[in-house]
Amino acid sequence: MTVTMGGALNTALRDALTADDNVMVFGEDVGTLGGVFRITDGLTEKFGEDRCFDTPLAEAGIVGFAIGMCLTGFRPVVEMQFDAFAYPAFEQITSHVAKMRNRTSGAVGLPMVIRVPYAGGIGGVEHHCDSSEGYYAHTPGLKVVTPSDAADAYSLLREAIDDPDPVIFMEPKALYWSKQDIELPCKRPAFGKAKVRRDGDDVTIVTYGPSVPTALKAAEAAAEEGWSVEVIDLRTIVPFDDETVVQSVRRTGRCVVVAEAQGFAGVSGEVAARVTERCFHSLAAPVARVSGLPTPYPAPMLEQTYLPGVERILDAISRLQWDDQPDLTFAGVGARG
Amino acid sequence: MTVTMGGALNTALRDALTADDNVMVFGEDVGTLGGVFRITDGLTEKFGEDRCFDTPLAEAGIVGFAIGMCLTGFRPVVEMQFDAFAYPAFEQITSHVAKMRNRTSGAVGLPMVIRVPYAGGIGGVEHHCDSSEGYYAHTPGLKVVTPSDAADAYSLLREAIDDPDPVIFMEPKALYWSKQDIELPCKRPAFGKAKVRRDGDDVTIVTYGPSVPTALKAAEAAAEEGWSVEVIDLRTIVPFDDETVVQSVRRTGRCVVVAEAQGFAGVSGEVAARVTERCFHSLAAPVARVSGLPTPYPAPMLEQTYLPGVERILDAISRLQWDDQPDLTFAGVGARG
Amino acid sequence: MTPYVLSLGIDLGNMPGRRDTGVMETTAETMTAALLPSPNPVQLIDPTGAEVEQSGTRRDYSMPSAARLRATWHAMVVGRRFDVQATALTKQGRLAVYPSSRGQEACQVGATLSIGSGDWLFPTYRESMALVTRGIDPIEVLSLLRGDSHCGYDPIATKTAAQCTPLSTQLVHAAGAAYGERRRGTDHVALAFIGDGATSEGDFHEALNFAAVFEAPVVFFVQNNKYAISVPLSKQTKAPSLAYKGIGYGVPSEQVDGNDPAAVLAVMDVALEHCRSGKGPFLIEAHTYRMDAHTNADDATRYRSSDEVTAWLERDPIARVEAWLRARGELNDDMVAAANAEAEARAADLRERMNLEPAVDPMSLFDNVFAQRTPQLEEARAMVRAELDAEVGE
Amino acid sequence: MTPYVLSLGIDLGNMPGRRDTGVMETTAETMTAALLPSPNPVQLIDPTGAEVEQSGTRRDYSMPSAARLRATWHAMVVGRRFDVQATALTKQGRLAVYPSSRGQEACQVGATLSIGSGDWLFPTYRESMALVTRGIDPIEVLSLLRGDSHCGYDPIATKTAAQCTPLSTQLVHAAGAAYGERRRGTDHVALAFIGDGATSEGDFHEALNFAAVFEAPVVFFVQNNKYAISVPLSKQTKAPSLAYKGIGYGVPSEQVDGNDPAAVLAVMDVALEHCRSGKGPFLIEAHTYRMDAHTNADDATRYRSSDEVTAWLERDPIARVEAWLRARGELNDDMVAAANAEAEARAADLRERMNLEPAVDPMSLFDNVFAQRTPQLEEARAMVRAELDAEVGE
Ligand SMILES: Cc1ncc(C[n+]2csc(CCOP(=O)(O)OP(=O)(O)O)c2C)c(N)n1
Ligand SMILES: Cc1ncc(C[n+]2csc(CCOP(=O)(O)OP(=O)(O)O)c2C)c(N)n1
Ligand SMILES: [Mg+2]
Ligand SMILES: [Mg+2]
Repeated sequence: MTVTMGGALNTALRDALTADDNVMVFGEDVGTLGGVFRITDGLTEKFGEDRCFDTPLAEAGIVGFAIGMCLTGFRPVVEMQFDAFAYPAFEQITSHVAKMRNRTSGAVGLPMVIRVPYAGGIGGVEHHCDSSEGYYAHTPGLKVVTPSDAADAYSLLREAIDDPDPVIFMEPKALYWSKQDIELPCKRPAFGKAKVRRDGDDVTIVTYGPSVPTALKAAEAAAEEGWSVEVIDLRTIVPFDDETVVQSVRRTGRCVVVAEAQGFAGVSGEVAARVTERCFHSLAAPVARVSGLPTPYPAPMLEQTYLPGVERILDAISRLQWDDQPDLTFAGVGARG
Repeated sequence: MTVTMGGALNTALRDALTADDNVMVFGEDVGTLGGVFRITDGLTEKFGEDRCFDTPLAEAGIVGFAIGMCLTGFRPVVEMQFDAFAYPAFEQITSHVAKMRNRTSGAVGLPMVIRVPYAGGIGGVEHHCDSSEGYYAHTPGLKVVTPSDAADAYSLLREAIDDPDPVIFMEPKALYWSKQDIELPCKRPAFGKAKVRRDGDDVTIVTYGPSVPTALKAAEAAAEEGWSVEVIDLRTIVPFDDETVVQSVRRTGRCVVVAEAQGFAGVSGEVAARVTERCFHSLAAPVARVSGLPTPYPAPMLEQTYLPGVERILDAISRLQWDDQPDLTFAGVGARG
Repeated sequence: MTPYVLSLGIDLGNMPGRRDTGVMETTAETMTAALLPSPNPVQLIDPTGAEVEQSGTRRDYSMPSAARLRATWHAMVVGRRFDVQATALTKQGRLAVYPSSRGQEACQVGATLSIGSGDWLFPTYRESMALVTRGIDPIEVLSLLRGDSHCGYDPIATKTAAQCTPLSTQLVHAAGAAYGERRRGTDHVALAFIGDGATSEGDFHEALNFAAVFEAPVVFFVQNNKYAISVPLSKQTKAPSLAYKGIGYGVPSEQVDGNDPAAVLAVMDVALEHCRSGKGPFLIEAHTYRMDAHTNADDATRYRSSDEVTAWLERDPIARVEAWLRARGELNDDMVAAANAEAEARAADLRERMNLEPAVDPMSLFDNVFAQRTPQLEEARAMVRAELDAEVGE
Repeated sequence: MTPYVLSLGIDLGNMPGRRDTGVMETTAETMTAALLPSPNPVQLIDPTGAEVEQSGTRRDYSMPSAARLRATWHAMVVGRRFDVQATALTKQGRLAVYPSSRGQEACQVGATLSIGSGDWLFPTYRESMALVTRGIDPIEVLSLLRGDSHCGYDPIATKTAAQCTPLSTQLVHAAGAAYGERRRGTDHVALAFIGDGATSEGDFHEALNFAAVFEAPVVFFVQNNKYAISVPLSKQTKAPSLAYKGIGYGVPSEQVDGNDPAAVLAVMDVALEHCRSGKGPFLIEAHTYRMDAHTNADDATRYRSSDEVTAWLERDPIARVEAWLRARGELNDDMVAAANAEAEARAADLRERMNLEPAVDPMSLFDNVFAQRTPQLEEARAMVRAELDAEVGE
């Protein structure tokens, strides 16, 4: 069956609503309209206004309300309409969602999911294209999950809804329409397990979410130039799968981290740092980073320059000191930002 | 003259209010009370309610109001009462403060300063001890500054107020009462210049803000064990001084990053990644990180276990493969989180 | 200020003859009269073009002059044509997206024409028509939606903030700018637009409170067009009407028929007079309707009936002023034809200019992050420069 | 629901005989009567202990029974003694910090005693006395402020949320929990406390709106103690009084003398009846006064006069009920002595138990971040384990 990522997410919500009466879906425009990306399409029709409903337009309200509902045993799945429109809920997320189990010594768990369509590549206007995963990944107490294909989208969302802890579920909006041939329901590896999307021997690309297809394309192109590139899709940023990443890099000896978010003090820096800590003596060159530029996300007509593309990844691979170059200088490759 | 960091900040505000009529100080309790940490003590008395005033209790309001005032030529210096209480202003900060110059193609600059007392070590209850610098450092368009002594506090705050761009001014609250013998006004190196706080040959500690005194103590202790440790205080996280850091690490060949914030996907990971990118072939061991634990900031009675202390730093130094150890394993040192 | 704030004061002594609750007591009448909106929306011209006799409003509103109404009518004709043209441009792929304000002309044009060039305007993504009315080049207005830049005009030179997408955040900026003007000693005000849905955001609350506390001269203008994308007002609030939110901040408020240009002008006049005389902000709720979908990308048939839309056609803001003006001999066929021709010419000009590809320089990415580029920006810039040079070389 | 929400409806046709503004028109009287607070704070017993004749309130409030008032008085005596003891414990270094609620006994005790054990309570940092009144062990109540854990009691078992520091955030949780109860089909309500200053936060706005829209049975109880740390109410808002914020959400509201326990009980009864009968939330503003500084760490002389504080001594909530009860023969010296003795005994018990060092296990740091530790947590845990073992080894 050919399924889009958006369709898989919709099916996951359907199946979760069917499986557990305590699951509730709400947010802005998720009811009658079915969400601006149609991820909740038809849910109100099928399950009624009680199970999938529109809320007033207030993100802190949505998240805080979900917290309260958890106290009475519900499992809310809320939608933030776009990445930057989750920021009004930042205090509720960092000070309560992330901390509730900890601050109540385990008495209050929050089995809730916050779905965030994120990142760019769809020609959206400002504030509609932020890669905000770094903020959440940096906050202890949040699980941060991001699928890159329909099967993972389904499986990870079901797992997120079943998880006893809050999950920030980051949906790469550029991949909503990406297709895959799968049967649903399906079950993929659990949280904390990365996936090797392509095998290779010379370089390991570590990536996630919206950058996975780009990385795979780059690997394809690199093959033509004689480099055998392994591509690892993290799937969950928190918890992080050190094992899969380290095993690969120790073997290949070279690593490029690819992420659309700006590089400074975010997930790509973390990956580079972790890999180096654990694979130092296996590395033939420093881990390179290919990330978004250290600027606000630009207007649509400039996004192709902004986004880490195949060329930029190939360029990073080519600089991995294949013939013993000296240290990179300031003007060289590496994390910008 | 013996000056505390808090006193130096107060003097900086006084001098800035005197130097430029467009400077305005406002926030919660900064007027009559002089701020809960007394950083604005006496300002209303001296400059009048027009120049330093209390606002309603609403952080998004404070930051957004400051943005509006910039449009009419003012230079607001606002106080967020504690780190976690800046989160309600997160949308205003990320979507407007950081982006305004960019989104208006340079037409609207925001010469404002957001002062944030941050980090722990003072026995504060929950939500009063967050290390939130990573969120801001990850956001393009914000300068992120954090002094570690009174002289820098004065000089950097004056520079922040004069800067044409928004500055997140992170004040390590545990150091408010730290003393220094200096004359004010004073001028220290500009934004983007780190300071070598202690010279050394064997290892470079890169640190900032609240962790600087701890790092210096660790360096002292390490000297007794025969390690000569250089300590670099970043002073400004954005812009970042690659040059000073790289010069030191290329010479010492070993590096420990010390920061109180939790390690995952934050500033300490960035420093480790940058250093490695630029000093790879000079490094005898992977860059080690000593950071806060991957947990919410704990209750006061547990904070000594949480905070990166002298012992933990010494331990990290001792593991820097002084006699050719193999790769660190998962259970070993490195960023926790 | 007005007497109602007295009830906040802390009473230190016992006044003889009244209860002691620690609160200065006052009467409900004083407060409600000063702050609550009229029980029903102010209307001066009804949908048929007939003048409405005034009764029961909390303040006096008077019919604007025929000349002013004609000018407003003219700008609405031009504005609507612009709006329809912009929607058409999305179909031709010349605009990434367009949020139409067709049906809201009385608000967009009426409110905007009421303020002066020294006053500030704080628009949302829906205020393209207001910006055109303000005299900003339509091509600059559409920059954001075409995708060549985040904002095509200079907000300082035009005293018009960049169109704002994060809902209700601009209201707080308006409060700050208006307070700044007050501190500069001018009598300039800020006109801040917001939609019905966005009143649910916390920033709406904080903006009204800050403006009230700092007596900032802001007119908060809520265009209640009944929907926030697909969400109808009945799911947004249980308030009697949105104008009832003002009293909670001590802000006088009014509700107005947002499809009646005369009423919009009249209420704006009262609001501006209030603001300019140093009495702080004013809240207006204009009842109107979004005739088109949320944007061209939206499918409104999913959540509302065409009957509902059709009913609002009869409350057209242009038609009713036109009828009123014609009935008084203030408008004739020639004038209508001339206005239509002008609107058409402007639309044609816009169409033509929008057909040219805008010049966007990738290297501009690195400008205006800060006033001066940091070393990190220089580094990234050098990389992109090299990439572009390599492309050219290929 | 009540008729005032009708004005929100979109009128699809023209009703004969009335103006067409696209809005269902209604009368001001209906709305204001249903939603606005009484013009003056409800008071049943005045500071001297005399009964107050009722007039002009928007709803009927009746004097609670003597037995109930005596129980309330008793809990207030115990509560105040607890509060004074807690302040003393800060001086002995046994508590890191303590925000006293001395002077606010009628609110803390009166509101808390009004709800049942099936109802939810959402306290802030200032509600220690309310939590003790609710029956939570004082030592568990003080955990947060002693510094051994973020919350000493089990919020699920006690149906009492953890004391909340980020201001006004707890109100939204209360709305969600109350809605959850409604969905479960119970008639349990949520009582959510908040201070005057915190009403300025955006979350206050969002909470009231969500509760109203989802008809969540929440009593929002504002303790207007006149200060937010040092900031007086006059700098916080220009509203006639905070209770006037309710109408903007369609939430019926009341203001009450927060130092009159009888009035607090009476208004709570009306609010609870409203909530339990499925009509949605209710907003109460209680005018009271914080007799002590913000916390022991605060210096209140910097921002208020001792005259002001002294004046409020005369409005003591305990004294006035005591006078009322004594005048009616419902209280005598023996009963007062017994209550004082009990309060004293409880304080002594608390003092004693607080002198023991609490056991805090550093290894607990890694528990309860998630239900199960991640590999990253295990790694950090192993490090700390090794450190602790090394210390022991030394
Ligand atoms: C903070 C925030 N949340 C969500 C959105 C997404 N969004 C854009 S427009 C809109 C509806 C706004 O409705 P309303 O305020 O009534 O204005 P209208 O579009 O009707 O003019 C939404 C939800 C946003 N832009 N900002
Ligand atoms: C979001 C947030 N901002 C700031 C603070 C710091 N703070 C703690 S208590 C307080 C004053 C609160 O005043 P009020 O709401 O009147 O309650 P009261 O303390 O008088 O009971 C402030 C500003 C906070 N806790 N949370
Ligand atoms: Mg709308
Ligand atoms: Mg207070």
